[in-house]
Amino acid sequence: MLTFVVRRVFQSALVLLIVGLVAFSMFRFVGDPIDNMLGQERTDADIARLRTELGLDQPFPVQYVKFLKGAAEGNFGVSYRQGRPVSTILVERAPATLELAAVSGFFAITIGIGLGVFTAIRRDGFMANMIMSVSLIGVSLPTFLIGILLIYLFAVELGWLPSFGRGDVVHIGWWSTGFLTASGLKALILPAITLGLYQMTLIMRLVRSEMLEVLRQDYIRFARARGLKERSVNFRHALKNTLVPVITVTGLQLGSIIAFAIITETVFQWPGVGLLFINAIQFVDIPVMAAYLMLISVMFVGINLIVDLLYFAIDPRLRVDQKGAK
Amino acid sequence: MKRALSILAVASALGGPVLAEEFKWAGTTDPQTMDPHAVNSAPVLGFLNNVYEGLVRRGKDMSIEPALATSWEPIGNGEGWRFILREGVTFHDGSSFDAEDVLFSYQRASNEVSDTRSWFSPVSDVKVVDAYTVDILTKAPNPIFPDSIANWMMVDKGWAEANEAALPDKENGNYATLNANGTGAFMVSEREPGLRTELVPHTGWWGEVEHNITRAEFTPVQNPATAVAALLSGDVDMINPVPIQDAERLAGSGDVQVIRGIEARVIMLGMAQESDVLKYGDDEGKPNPFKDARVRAAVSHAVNVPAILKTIMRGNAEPASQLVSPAMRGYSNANADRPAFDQAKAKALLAEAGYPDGFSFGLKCPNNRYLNDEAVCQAVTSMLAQVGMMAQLDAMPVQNYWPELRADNYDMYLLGWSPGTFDAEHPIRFLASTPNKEKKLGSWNFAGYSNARIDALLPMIQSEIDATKRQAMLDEAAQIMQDETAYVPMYVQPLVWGTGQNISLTQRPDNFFILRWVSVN
Amino acid sequence: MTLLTIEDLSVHFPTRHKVFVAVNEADLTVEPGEIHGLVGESGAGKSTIGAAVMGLLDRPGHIAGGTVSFKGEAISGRDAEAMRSLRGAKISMIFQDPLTSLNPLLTVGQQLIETIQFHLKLSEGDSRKRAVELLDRVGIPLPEERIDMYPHQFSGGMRQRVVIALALCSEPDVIIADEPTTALDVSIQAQILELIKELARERQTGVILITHDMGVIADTTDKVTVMYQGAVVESGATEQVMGNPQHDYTKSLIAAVPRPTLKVHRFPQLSYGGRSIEFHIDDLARNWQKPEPSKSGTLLKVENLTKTFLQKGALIPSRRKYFKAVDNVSFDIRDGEVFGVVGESGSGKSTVARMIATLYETNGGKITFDETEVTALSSNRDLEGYRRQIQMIFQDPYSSLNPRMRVDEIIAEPVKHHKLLEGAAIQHRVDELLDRVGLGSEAGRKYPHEFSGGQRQRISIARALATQPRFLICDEPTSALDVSIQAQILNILKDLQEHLGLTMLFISHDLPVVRQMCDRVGVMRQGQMVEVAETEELFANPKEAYTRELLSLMPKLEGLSTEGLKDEII
Amino acid sequence: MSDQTSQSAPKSMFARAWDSDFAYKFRRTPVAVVSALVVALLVLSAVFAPLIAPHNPFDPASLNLMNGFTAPMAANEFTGDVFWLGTDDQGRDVFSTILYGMRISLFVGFSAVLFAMVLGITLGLIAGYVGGWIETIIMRAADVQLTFPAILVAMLIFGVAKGITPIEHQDKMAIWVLILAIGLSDWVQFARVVRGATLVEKDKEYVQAARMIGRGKGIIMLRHILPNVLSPVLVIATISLALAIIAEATLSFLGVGAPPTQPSLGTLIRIGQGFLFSGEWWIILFPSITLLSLALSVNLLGDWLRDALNPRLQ
Repeated sequence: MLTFVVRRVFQSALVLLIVGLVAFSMFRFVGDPIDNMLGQERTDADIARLRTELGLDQPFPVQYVKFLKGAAEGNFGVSYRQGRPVSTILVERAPATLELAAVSGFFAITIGIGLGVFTAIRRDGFMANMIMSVSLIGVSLPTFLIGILLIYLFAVELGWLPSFGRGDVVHIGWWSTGFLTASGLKALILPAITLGLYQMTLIMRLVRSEMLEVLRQDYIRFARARGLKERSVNFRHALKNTLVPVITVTGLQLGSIIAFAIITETVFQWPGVGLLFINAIQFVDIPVMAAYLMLISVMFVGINLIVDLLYFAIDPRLRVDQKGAK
Repeated sequence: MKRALSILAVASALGGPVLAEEFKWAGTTDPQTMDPHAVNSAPVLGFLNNVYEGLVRRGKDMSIEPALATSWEPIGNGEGWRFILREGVTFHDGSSFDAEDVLFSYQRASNEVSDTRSWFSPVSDVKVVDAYTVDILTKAPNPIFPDSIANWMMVDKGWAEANEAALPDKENGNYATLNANGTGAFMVSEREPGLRTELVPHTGWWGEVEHNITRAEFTPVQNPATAVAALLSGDVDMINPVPIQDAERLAGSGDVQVIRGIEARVIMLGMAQESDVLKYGDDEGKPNPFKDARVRAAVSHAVNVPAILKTIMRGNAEPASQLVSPAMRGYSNANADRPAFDQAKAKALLAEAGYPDGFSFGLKCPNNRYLNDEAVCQAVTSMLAQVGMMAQLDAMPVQNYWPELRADNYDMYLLGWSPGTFDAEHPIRFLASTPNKEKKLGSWNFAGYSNARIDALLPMIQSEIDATKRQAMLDEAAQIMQDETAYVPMYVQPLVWGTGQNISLTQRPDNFFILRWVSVN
Repeated sequence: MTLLTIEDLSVHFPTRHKVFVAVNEADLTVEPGEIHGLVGESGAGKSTIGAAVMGLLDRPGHIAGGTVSFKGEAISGRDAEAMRSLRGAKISMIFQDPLTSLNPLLTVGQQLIETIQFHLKLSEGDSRKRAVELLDRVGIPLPEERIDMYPHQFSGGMRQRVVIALALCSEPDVIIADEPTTALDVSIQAQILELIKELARERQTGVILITHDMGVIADTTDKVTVMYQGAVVESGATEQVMGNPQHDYTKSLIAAVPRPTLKVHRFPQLSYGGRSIEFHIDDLARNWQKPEPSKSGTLLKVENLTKTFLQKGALIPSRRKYFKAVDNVSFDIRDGEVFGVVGESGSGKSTVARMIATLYETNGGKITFDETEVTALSSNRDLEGYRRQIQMIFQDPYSSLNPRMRVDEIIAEPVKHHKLLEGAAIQHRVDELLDRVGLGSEAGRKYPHEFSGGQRQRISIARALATQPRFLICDEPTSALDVSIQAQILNILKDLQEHLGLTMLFISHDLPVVRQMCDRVGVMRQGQMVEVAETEELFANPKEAYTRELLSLMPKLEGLSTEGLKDEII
Repeated sequence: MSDQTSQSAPKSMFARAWDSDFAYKFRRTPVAVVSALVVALLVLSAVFAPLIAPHNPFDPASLNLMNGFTAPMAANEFTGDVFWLGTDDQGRDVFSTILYGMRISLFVGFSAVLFAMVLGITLGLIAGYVGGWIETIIMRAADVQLTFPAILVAMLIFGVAKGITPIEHQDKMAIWVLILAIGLSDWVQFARVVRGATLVEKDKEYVQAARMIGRGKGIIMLRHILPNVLSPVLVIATISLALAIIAEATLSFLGVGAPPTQPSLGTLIRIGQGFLFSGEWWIILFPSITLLSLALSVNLLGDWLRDALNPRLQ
């Protein structure tokens, strides 16, 4: 198992390196940061001077190696836009995104699994079919439109929830949390739903189909044949087996929640890393973009690793070596 | 602290004496720095106008009025200007303001690494006469110099040096990037770059307080629909801008008021006049028709500006006939009419120029720079198509747009220009002069428009002190550009702000939001 | 007192076109301590009866008529809650496949304790004690350690014992065992059946043993009920029914069972229900181009054949673990003979066949075919000539035909690949082959799923004959088939050898079948060839201990009627 | 499965298809029938847009800006023209724009899915069948691909394409870049499913039979394995189509979608969301309803397919 973790980490590092290379090579095409950094009365000499200062005149591999060296030391450079170390900015922004992702992930997983189990057990029931059909609306409209509609309904028309932002936050060390204030919690509701809806639908449908698959396995029939209660059969026996394949997909979904947050954060002006990234694109803030992509990759790789380890925890077939009576 | 304030706010809502007036506003762009000399851009300078002050400032009508200088006068025969400084002014940190700070601010703002350097290109020297008198000497007589330094803000020498911010540092940032110490009516109490900036009144401010704000918070909101929703739901008290299409309905809704004005920015079409061939469209590689003034004139007749104003701008904008708006100094009243919308004439002109069947070309356009820029370009595309000029429209985000223009990748393009000096000379210098790197002329003249008479007029305009003679030259320049259709000015961009019903404020044409004119009722 | 009484039970599955009658007015009773066999071919409705009694019918199946009573009390038609109180508590069930009957994520103990607690309302500790006792009773060594293990840590036979322990948790009065030994090796099968017999006797439990295997019925059951197409055709004491069947179906079914003690020339065709087929292998012989017999008389020579599989991968070669599937195996196959290889699962017999078929690469040893050293040929082109002369018939008729290809395409594929014929001649060959194996040429325009298992196996044979090979590898060609279908296929294979002079390698785990089919037999165990001998010699005089053990486990089937066989006995 | 079933004479293709259990199940599921009808209606009206639409919104010369913002079924105050579903800010007939926009959306959707499918199936087949280090490389590449969430991939590709295409072709490339970007972010799931199915199929005896004949790897993969792994691919493809159409809309929101002169449904919604508060509800409502019906129907169809093609759920 240790070998496994080591190998995984090694592979992950490779993945990160490639991600970095790919990402970095692409930035050259996103736009030119110079125009955003100089006012309208700039001269060509100013442009040339700034280019040299930023190292943009150097060949791409040199820039990449420089970036990697810095990144290895946790130094992602200085934001072109804000003139501050990117790492500081990321640390400042990450809590907002992580809290949003956590809440919507929680929402997606709990409701998704709950509804998935429900629709699987009541496979042909009216309610189950309704839920299945209605849930598809969540994946049939673009996220940004859902967000805007929610704002329109709950913030503008009904006035129940704030239309944007994170509300009041409380700082605990470097971490800023919106969990501890009423306005912070209220502000979380709409973005979390917007962000989680899509993942919830996917998880729900996955749980349903896996559960249906499991429910027709022999060991479920055998459990029924032993007269065990439906609830025990459905939850103790079926659900746990359902979760094994669900975990992978859910892990991947959680990763994409953080990426999808870009859109939600833009619509709700949520002060997280996604919004930061969109702004960075707008202003061609290359160091921020690079660091963001690395951050996303690290999270993704981390989640993948956790998912793999979860497998070990949940599935004894992977845990034990060739011991026992074979 | 925030908690305490919100408790206060609750107390006031409960009917106690109105002590705390919180004001929240939203704009599209966060000021990227708090350093007044690092970046010469409207969001930064507009915001910092509330925190820092210059020797002079602009009033509600854009006129120059005394600020940190109480008076100024020309020295000799146009050798420079003498400024008498206001006494008893203190910075936010309590230190006092004097001539040394002016000299320091000059050195800081005119340094090579400062983005504001170009303002001081006419300046030859700055001399401290005494603690409250400063002489600014110019290389040539410069009648509009005081007008050109309204955004030159005073920084405390002691503070800057103590915090190792004697020079702005745009690339790596320094103390002044995040902190501010001005003399203005408000001080920055909290700053989270890109997220929110909180201001509180400067109790030791020298001026007469017109506002009743106890705390103000600025939040950048990019998505226009979100901003409108925030205004409607009362989450913010003011937004800038209101999407033009929403203005009318918001004004009619009763919950909010819409404040409309005309900005200094003129939106125009530029056409490649240097390139020998067309670069885009089906006629790519063929001779460039835009070199012919008749074709350019045909464009100006083919664009139905009234229709654009009526629909896309919803009656909020004014047509433009020249590169500056009527509110600017040096506006040419003699050339106030723009070419009429006349498709027949446009076709005739095209035929005359040898293009009876029109031609195909490429139109580049930003899609997030000016109000409804993309929609305007689309409308222009269809209007030109109706007279046979088939434009292939390529709209892109502004970060990709400028590099394209710099690389001359266009046949026609959309440009907005707001003269930083609020004077008609400014666009001539940047847009109409033959490009010249050494003299730093025509740096935004992507089109490559070139006219010897205009080039000759510019230095004369710059140094002419007599207002009438100067205006005559400006009129001549405007006339030439209109005759040759150097650009096709279309309209002056509108200013549309939205506020809650309980807010009163003053809107200035430069789109600067001046907090000290705001009151919450 | 009769434990379970089934009267006039009908189970219907409404489908699109008609109502499928899975069980038609069946009767059955089970007494305490009695093992009641329920036998029939696939689709006879025997498993459906078990599911109906348990209330586990798959939708849309339902009990359409009749009653099921437990100790005189009707239990069919009760609501789900009432059924559950009986299920598990009074009636238990054992499923066919021990690999899938246990929840892989719970320990054996957790599953046992849960069931015991639920039914017997014991405390956690008592339940555990009882679980250990049960494991001990079903013959699991070291039950106290084993109880905390997961199902995957048990072997197949052990798992089936755990399944039985689980079925016993509630001390049921009736156990329904649905093909409990079908997935197991012969040696283990015997142990499990013995266990079931013991338990029935000891606890006076009534057992319904559902099986297709006549051997199991004859050796284990007290009473037997024979089913055909949903209906009970005959019922009575086992000896009575097996030794003196009254119904035609029972007679022909028993006649089709290969006997370990008798060798037959051909199996009698199952005459009941118009299911006999006409095939004419002899007609094929007319156009068959018989090759020159090999000079030495030996067609295929296998010398020191070895195959290892990677069991556990690792970066460092020395830490990798390998498993020797075939270990230094040698044998010859003479021209025109049928050579059998027998062994239990995992003995390596199929691996040998696949190496000869060039499906696996060898890790050592030589295969020589008619003087050509096959193992020395490396490129596909060099192998073409060899491949044209060998063909294979696979075990599973459902997976051995590509479901997305038309039958004529399937049969024509080897002909086209080897460019043996062109144009209309290909279609002609295909039509002829289909005709000869009794399917008719129009079968070529259909897809495999439109055929039954036996028909598919005949399609496989047609494909194997398409290139007019000299050598045929049959890998358990009948083990997935019902006994009557098996008889058909074995008859065809016998014809192939007789009329076309084909040489065959016949892989099987079923000794009676091997005895019917093979001229010589090799016995394999754990990758090694234990013994090679003439078939009759081997059965009469086994030399090795392992061979003797295998033979002793073989059901003797002595009580079975030989009525329909008499003409064919050699 | 008795012998009798095989005795019936072969029927015509259509009759067999109509008579198949699959078609029967379909006819018996109202949701599936309605969804299929909606999809068919929308696809047909998109394909025949030039014949159905009253205007050609992609022809700039035909537009009259003064027709802008005309409400549905109301006469324009300047021109007196009436439009069924009103007009947008450019004076384009919303109904026509939706039809033409749907063409683009469907084209992008179908092409992107096709691209993802071809790429995913090819790599999945090779990974599953050939195995070894080739498989390792492909599946690692899939991991890296997954690390980049779809919208990021699309945004980056958009940037790169802008950078590397010759300037004179840039205006035409947006659609192709969308296809490439969406396709590239979507191939992994095809590859994973196909690889999984291939691993199962390659051990089946019919594949061994083909190998015994001496069939080459390519033929076995294409002729034998591919047809047998297509069912799950079909399900994924259907759902991917809906996803691709939505993804196109999302990218459009981020400013990297179809150009506004040739708007897709997504671009229309992006443009329309600017008029949400201004009272011109029809500019966003009708394209949104169209997109919703399209995506919802395709999803419902995919859902039904998933259950119908899963032999174990019958």
